[in-house]
Amino acid sequence: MIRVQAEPFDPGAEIAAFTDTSGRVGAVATFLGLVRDHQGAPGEDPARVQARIQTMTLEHYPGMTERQLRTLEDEARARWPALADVLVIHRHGRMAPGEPIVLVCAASAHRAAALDACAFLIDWLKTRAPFWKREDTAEGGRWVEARDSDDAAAARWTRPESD
Amino acid sequence: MIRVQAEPFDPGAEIAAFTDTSGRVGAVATFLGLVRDHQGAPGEDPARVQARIQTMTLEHYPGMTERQLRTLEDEARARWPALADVLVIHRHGRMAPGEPIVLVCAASAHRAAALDACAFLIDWLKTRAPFWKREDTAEGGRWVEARDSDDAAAARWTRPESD
Amino acid sequence: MRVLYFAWVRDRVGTGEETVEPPQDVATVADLMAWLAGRGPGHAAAFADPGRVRCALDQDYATADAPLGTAREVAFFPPVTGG
Amino acid sequence: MRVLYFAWVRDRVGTGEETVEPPQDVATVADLMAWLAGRGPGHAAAFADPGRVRCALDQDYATADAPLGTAREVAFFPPVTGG
Repeated sequence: MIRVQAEPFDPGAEIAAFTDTSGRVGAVATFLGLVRDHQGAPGEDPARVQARIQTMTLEHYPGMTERQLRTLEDEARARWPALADVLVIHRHGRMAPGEPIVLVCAASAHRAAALDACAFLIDWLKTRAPFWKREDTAEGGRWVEARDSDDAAAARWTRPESD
Repeated sequence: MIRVQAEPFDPGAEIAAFTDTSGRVGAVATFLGLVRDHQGAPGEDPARVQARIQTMTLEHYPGMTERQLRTLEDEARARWPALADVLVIHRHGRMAPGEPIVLVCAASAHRAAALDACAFLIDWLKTRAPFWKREDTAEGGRWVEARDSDDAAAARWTRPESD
Repeated sequence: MRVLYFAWVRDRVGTGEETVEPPQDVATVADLMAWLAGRGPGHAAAFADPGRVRCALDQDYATADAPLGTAREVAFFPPVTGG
Repeated sequence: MRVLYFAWVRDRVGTGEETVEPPQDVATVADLMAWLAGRGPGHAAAFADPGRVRCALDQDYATADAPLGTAREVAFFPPVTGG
């Protein structure tokens, strides 16, 4: 399932609700992304940035976001047919440091599919889902730059037989 | 931190307590292992096993278990110095299908260290921590056989420069 | 044709959305960026370095050489930074 | 020397723990398994296929060719199946 929302969510409660305790599922892998207080520009002193950042605002492309996340879920289920369930929650709007931004959960009978699908989903989401982070500081907003390492992380999931 | 206990634990509450919301941590990866109702022997019909299994009993080697899990945590922290925190909870004793057995959590500023360390910890734990699963059925107990795929999963973390 | 702008592309253009009617010879994404850049100083700043701008045609990613075809919604934005 | 048994090794031996004093020529883990196998039918069943049994010396994993050295606690068990 895919959820795009402005409202905060409770990661522990979401993971508990996602966890199928019927005995069918043996493995649940999750990834939680939180707002850091020291995003900053590459190479910038974290302490300097930390002193500055007040909130983070996530802009997104309504419609395309949901479409891309659904495609992502479909791709994960096609790659790992053993997946029992998938959940992706992604927030937009203004958030304070420490607040959850994104939660990815993947469940399967054995651990390999859950762990791999969870890593795949967050890696691809980082380069495919149309979200943009802006740091809000006392001096105004600053758009966060995309990181080459995110492209590299997503590229390791590229298979010759698909795209 | 390492915890070995007979008592059940609440995965959602443990993950919530583990999650540092100070703004220092940007990524929390977790793995939860649950008792399945259809462990069975390799190749055995899951439906047949499911009809049979009542509870699962985990035996362990007190002392050595804690020692191996501490070594595992030390190894993860040495491999991923960016790790902010690590938690491993592993139960022993009798459990019903759907109950949590093991929880691994790893936190870091960026996601790579958290995701990789989480997968490393559960893969190594599966081949290093002295636990043995027994299926308790109406006809008596049956020790679960080790899986070659677990050795293969652990082997991918073996680096030439260490062991 | 509906054109959407996001993040710093929108900040520079000065609006999040506009409707445009480019001439017939604007056939690809790259053509459209070059044509939009001529609409004013904000647009020019947004598309000053087209290599830094990403595009979606009807909500699917498209490269600079992609034909506009029958796309009704075109969006321009920086590389994404979610997650 | 304290010897511990776990899981089906313990089931076959019939006890989880015993104290033994093997002779001087029992120098390695493999030697000890062969010597323990001679203690009775339960022990013989437990060590019938030594390749299926794992060992720890003072709570660290040891291979069959490892010298017993000064180990005070020796444990035998099947390959682990936790997690």
